[in-house]
Amino acid sequence: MAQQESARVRAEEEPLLSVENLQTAFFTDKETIRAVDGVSFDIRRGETVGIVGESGSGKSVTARSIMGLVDSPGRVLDGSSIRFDGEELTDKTEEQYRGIRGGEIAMVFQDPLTSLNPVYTVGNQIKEALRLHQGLRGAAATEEAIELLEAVGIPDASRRVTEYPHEFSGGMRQRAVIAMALACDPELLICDEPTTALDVTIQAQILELLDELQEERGLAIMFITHDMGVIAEVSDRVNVMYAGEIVESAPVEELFENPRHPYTQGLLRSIPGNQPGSERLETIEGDVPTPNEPATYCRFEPRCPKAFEECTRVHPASVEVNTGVDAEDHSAACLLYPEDVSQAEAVELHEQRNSEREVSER
Amino acid sequence: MSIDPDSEELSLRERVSENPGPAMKWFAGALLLFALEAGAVVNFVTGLFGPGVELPTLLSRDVISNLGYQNPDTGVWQGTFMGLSPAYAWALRVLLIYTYAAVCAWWLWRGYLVFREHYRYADWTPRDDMIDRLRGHRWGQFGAVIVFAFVVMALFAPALGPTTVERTISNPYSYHVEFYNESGQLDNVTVGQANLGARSQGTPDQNVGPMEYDEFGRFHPFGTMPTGKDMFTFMAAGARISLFIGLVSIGVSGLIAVAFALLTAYYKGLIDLAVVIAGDSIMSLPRLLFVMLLTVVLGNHWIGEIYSGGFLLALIFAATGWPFLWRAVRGPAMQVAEQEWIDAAKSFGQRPSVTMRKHMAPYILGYLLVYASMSLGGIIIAVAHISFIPGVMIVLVVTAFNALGDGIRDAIDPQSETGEGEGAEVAAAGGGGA
Amino acid sequence: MSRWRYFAKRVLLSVPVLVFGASITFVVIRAGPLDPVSAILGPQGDPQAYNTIKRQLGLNQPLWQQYVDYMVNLFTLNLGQSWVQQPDTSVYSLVLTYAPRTIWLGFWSVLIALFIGIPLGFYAGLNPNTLSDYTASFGGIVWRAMPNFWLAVILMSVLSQSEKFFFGFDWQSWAYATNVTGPPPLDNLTSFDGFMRALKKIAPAALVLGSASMGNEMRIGRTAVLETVNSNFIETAKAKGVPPRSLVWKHIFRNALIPLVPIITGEAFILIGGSVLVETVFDISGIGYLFFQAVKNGDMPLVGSLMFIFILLVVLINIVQDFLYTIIDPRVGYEGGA
Amino acid sequence: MSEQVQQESVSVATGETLVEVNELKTYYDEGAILDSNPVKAVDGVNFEIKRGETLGLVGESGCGKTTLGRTLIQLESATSGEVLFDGTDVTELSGAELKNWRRNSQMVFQDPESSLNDRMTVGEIIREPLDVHDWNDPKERRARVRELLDVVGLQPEHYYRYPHQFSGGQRQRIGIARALALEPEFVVLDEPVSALDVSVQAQILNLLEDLQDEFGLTYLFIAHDLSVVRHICDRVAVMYLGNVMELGATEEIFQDPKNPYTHSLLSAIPEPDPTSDKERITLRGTPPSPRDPPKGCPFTTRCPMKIRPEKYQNVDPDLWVAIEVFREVLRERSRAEKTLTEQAKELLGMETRFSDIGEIRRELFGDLDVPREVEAHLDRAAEHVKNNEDAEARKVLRDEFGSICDAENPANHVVSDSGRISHCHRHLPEYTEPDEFTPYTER
Repeated sequence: MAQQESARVRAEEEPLLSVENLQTAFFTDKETIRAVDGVSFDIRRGETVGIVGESGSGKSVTARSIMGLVDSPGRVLDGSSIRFDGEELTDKTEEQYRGIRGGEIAMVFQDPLTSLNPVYTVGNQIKEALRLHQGLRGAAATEEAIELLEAVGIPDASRRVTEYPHEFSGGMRQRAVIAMALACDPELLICDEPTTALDVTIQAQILELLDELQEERGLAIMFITHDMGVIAEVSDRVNVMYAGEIVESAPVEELFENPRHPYTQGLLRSIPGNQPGSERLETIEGDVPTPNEPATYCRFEPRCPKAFEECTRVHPASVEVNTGVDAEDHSAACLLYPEDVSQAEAVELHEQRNSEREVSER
Repeated sequence: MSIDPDSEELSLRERVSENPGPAMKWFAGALLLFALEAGAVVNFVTGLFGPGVELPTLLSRDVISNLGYQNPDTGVWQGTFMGLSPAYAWALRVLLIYTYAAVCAWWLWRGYLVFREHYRYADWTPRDDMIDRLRGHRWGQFGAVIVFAFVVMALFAPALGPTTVERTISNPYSYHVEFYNESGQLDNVTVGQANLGARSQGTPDQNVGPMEYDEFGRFHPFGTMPTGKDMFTFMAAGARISLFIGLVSIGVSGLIAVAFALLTAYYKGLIDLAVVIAGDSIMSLPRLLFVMLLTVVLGNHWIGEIYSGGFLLALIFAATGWPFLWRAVRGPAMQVAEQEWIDAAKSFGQRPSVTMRKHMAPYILGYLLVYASMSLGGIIIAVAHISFIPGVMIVLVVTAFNALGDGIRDAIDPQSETGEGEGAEVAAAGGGGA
Repeated sequence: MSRWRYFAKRVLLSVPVLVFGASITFVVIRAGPLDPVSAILGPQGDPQAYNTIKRQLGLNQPLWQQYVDYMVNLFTLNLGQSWVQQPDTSVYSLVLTYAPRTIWLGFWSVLIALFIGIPLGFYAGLNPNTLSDYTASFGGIVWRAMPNFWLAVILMSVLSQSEKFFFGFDWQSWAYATNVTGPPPLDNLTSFDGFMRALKKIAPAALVLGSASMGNEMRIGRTAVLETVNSNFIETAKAKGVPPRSLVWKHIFRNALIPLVPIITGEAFILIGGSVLVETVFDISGIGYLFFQAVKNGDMPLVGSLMFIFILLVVLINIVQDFLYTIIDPRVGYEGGA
Repeated sequence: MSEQVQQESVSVATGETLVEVNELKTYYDEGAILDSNPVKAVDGVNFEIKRGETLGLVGESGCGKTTLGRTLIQLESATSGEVLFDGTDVTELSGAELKNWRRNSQMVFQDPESSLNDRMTVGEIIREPLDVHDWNDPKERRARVRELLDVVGLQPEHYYRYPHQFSGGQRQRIGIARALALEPEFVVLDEPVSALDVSVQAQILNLLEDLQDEFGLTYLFIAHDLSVVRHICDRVAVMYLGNVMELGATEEIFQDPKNPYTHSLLSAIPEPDPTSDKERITLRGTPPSPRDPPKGCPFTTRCPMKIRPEKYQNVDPDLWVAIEVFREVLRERSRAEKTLTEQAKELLGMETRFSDIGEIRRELFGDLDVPREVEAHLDRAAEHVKNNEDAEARKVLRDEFGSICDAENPANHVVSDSGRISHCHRHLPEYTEPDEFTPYTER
């Protein structure tokens, strides 16, 4: 994960996945929950992009929107754009989408116990993916499935391939799910909290495995987690989500060294053991709100220690924050920025950006 | 109810005495409503142990009588309430009874609202949400309305029928009917004879259909049976018996089921195994055949005398039915027993009996209500095999009990059946004609 | 614990159930006021003959000894002879005469329930909140609410005058001439004609008997499908691009079948009890009818033995149920040793 | 809430022992009808907790830490051993004595969703322990509940609210208030923050520290999140498979772990610092089943520093790993469920997927240069496997490649001046100390 190198590559290459103003809302009788509200980010080949946030911040819905797996009453709203390898995914029919799912974008879910069908053997489920996207059947498929299991570090694979998911331990199960995701040699792997349900030593195994696989196969990985430690370890670039929006985005070292958004700052400071010398933990008072109306204000304002009057009135747009070398790569959605102008000017800039965005959406 | 945070918690009685107004108003209304029917209650209670004590009751058949005869020349009815025709007199009585029942139900609801507004500290409880969900549940409401109508029919059976069971079914030859015969004379025959003349054979010349009079000037809202007895009276009496049997048997078996469910979920291990074996053994007896066997075997026992064997039947159903209910609530009971709040109660030394009653039972009772409602339908069917009620009504009532059960389940546990709710609601509203 | 050890445990558990069930039956028929001697003698038997017969039947022995004899006989499958119903006929031969009709009836009613109820339920579950779902769900509820005997009477009267209701279609003469009522001809099942004839004869009764189970299976099937559709592994399958058809047939179907197993087998023993009414209405002298008569006549050994056979059947069905579980659901008996 | 909280330290232990645990064992499923192989959740544990201190109990899921916590407050009954509370063995208590003792020790549960009965008001929930022990009169109880609400940072008007109306963090506060109602001396905190988001977690941890200072509480803090433990605990016990592997002062352990397991566990925690380049030991495989723990040291199947027999000291590390994996595979196979047909085939001496040993040998040893001596033993083991004699195969391998780690459960060695103990054979004088030993995988 050499950061300098990846930064250079970023500048040159077209992104593999480009998400632009993604909005996904759930329509219930009582309210409309804007689970993902105007999210934009890119993922380049061979890169790991982390998405971090607390529960309810919209991380998983973002992943499902990219996979085209948002079920009723949820819907990806018009004006959202997801471009994968130059193709627009939001226009695809269900059938066209199916060729991409599993074939070019694969996904690993949080809970390895429930994400495998309990009544079929692990081998059967891997072979299903092989048949769907590579047309492999019979002995050839079995052979390939065994090789995949070996590739994800499951010993005695030729026996394991005939076993049922419940006969696997948690870590092994997650390896099997990863093997299934890799079956069709995808270009992008979306990992939705793949290690949250696992113990640390097993988590370490899985992270190591993903790292190896990425290197071997040149995978792009979108890694969703709420654990700052994990994100620091795996990602090249980090997007911080809060209440359906990306509030800060930066290369990983830059973000941890120099967090600019008050939420990111609070998040990092509230990790126990991260502030040597201070006995009491810093906290963010209050709870994460449910985004159920269009944002005309800053959603973090009620919990923000740096909030000022305009925060309740102006929705912050994502702006570059000036921090030396990687300046062009670090952005945050906060009225405090840009720092080099006065606060009033900064607020004005945000207002202007919002109205521009509204115009372009029309 | 707004409260001063420092005020002390009072018992309900103290809260009422502190602010007696609303409670007293409600209570006065309740007393008034009860007074209207006090005579019937006394009659029923005493009737369980012998001939019932007769007290004047407002909504009784004596006050609004539909028995009389029509003068063929003038067309005037004699003997009926205010000279109305028997059909209207009967309809008036039915209307009054149902109005009365509806008012009572509404008054109870009012009582709950009064309590909520004036005497409850919490401004929100989980129960409020349940009630809200039930109020938005069309399918459940359809069930509730039919069940309500059925229960009222059973409760007021003697007053609702155009005639009485005693007159037309039990002792038809001890009672007389007066009517003007073909020659225009006032004639007098026994009810039994009249019944013979009012038989429904399904042929146009020998049939008394719904909403028709027979030739003795008697009105039959649902027509007569092939024996000539009044169908409606018969049905209302059947409703009463089957509801009685159903409630008693479900009550008893529900009690057994809950007790066992709590014990087995709390203690697990050997007790659970023992109850499983006992329950499986009873379930392995073919139920209907076993009920028949028991009915025959115990038929002459003194217990068979109570409520003309109805009580016995109820007990038999309870004895053979509890394992089914127990099976149904065992799962939820086991689930509740796994909750950490049970451990918390153990950890500060709460007695097992209190833990079961306070922390487990409320969760099971909801489910019990659901299954009880549904199996009540089953018992009504089973009793109908053995005694009597016509088919269409059973289908309607059983469907309604199921609908009510669905409604309660969705109310207590909105996640229980994914995607149910709306679907069935619309279907029922359309198909059920509610 | 392996699946098969779990299965063995279940089988073992059925032994006390059998013992306990038989004991309850004994208590009910022997300790109650049932009096077979009077039934044999008729109302005017003299006390002398009464006592003789009582001794002959072994009814003067202490109750515990009667109990031991009874249990030993049952468990050695020595089912004895009828006393009253058809004196001196062995229970075996009575069962052999009456049971096949009931089995034929039960078999078809289970099939009807299975092949109509489950597909309908699955269909409704896969298309939730559509018009067809509402129709099927509501139909299922109402269908389940219909009392068997009432349905039987209606069906019987409709079919016996079918030409009036179905524009001249006459059920009784259609394909094979049959009456609506009466026992099915089971003596010639191996030939196609004989088979069809027996099938047509039993069809109305089987339809009635299967009705309640059909409604149940439909509703449970619908719920099971809905629950499976919402589980994580379905999402995983979608994420790997599984098309809807194999999603349904491979991933949903088998999982949704698991909660249906106890329902299906559960229906089977409701049929055992329910058959007596249908048998009465359609005049099929089956085993339910035999039991009913035996109870009325106080025929102790026949009642006891029939009851034991029923219990045995139910226990067997339970074992079959556990066997099916063990087959369909690989997780059975597994407690996560790792 | 409590302004007078002293900032000087987490808490100061008095040096007086409050809880002492001796050779404690808690097994499940004993005497089950067909299964006499119990889960050895806690398998011989010794430690003591000083008055006023926070002892952390860490370990991966299934290591027995929660069972241990529950046994300490008598929610589970111990199979053997003793739990001395102020000198009284509480495993022997029953009836009124037990109930009376329960006032002294309370528990805060993991899941704020499930630990509060949601049909009761917050007031009733917190009051229940007071009611059970007939604490003063009802009026004072209500006042006490309001006071407790205040102590844990909630409002008095929350008394008549229901748990539904609160967020996860607030619910956990209610659970803490309930635990404190009877003024216990000892509180078992069973993963109190693991279900909470980071920002809320910090609030609860601060609260717990404040309460300890205010009321002089003694905590047993159970957690799997090591950074939380490092923050809040004075001493830490690291558990693995029912055993305490290492026990000592928190900072000592975190800075300089002595036990190989602690070492691996700590190195596995991802640090929220992308620039850190700490070396990581990734453990192989998963912990064995607590129904069937290994015969020697509990950690032997995964230990990266396992002692080798003298003659194999210098074997190629990859080959050694392959041998260990091979043993693990055989071990795993003996646990796997065999179908009826497979059992039948075995009886008839036919091939099954279990007897296919060639594949796995190719997989493991295919690319390696296997010395003839090793090869010979592998051949012998493979022969046994082919004949469906798994136990023999395992014995052959254990005899040849095993060491003291496979044979004996290690003693608890005192490894520092502060009295830290570690459960590892490497502390014996004849072996290299774990912290001086470079794991085979790192060579």
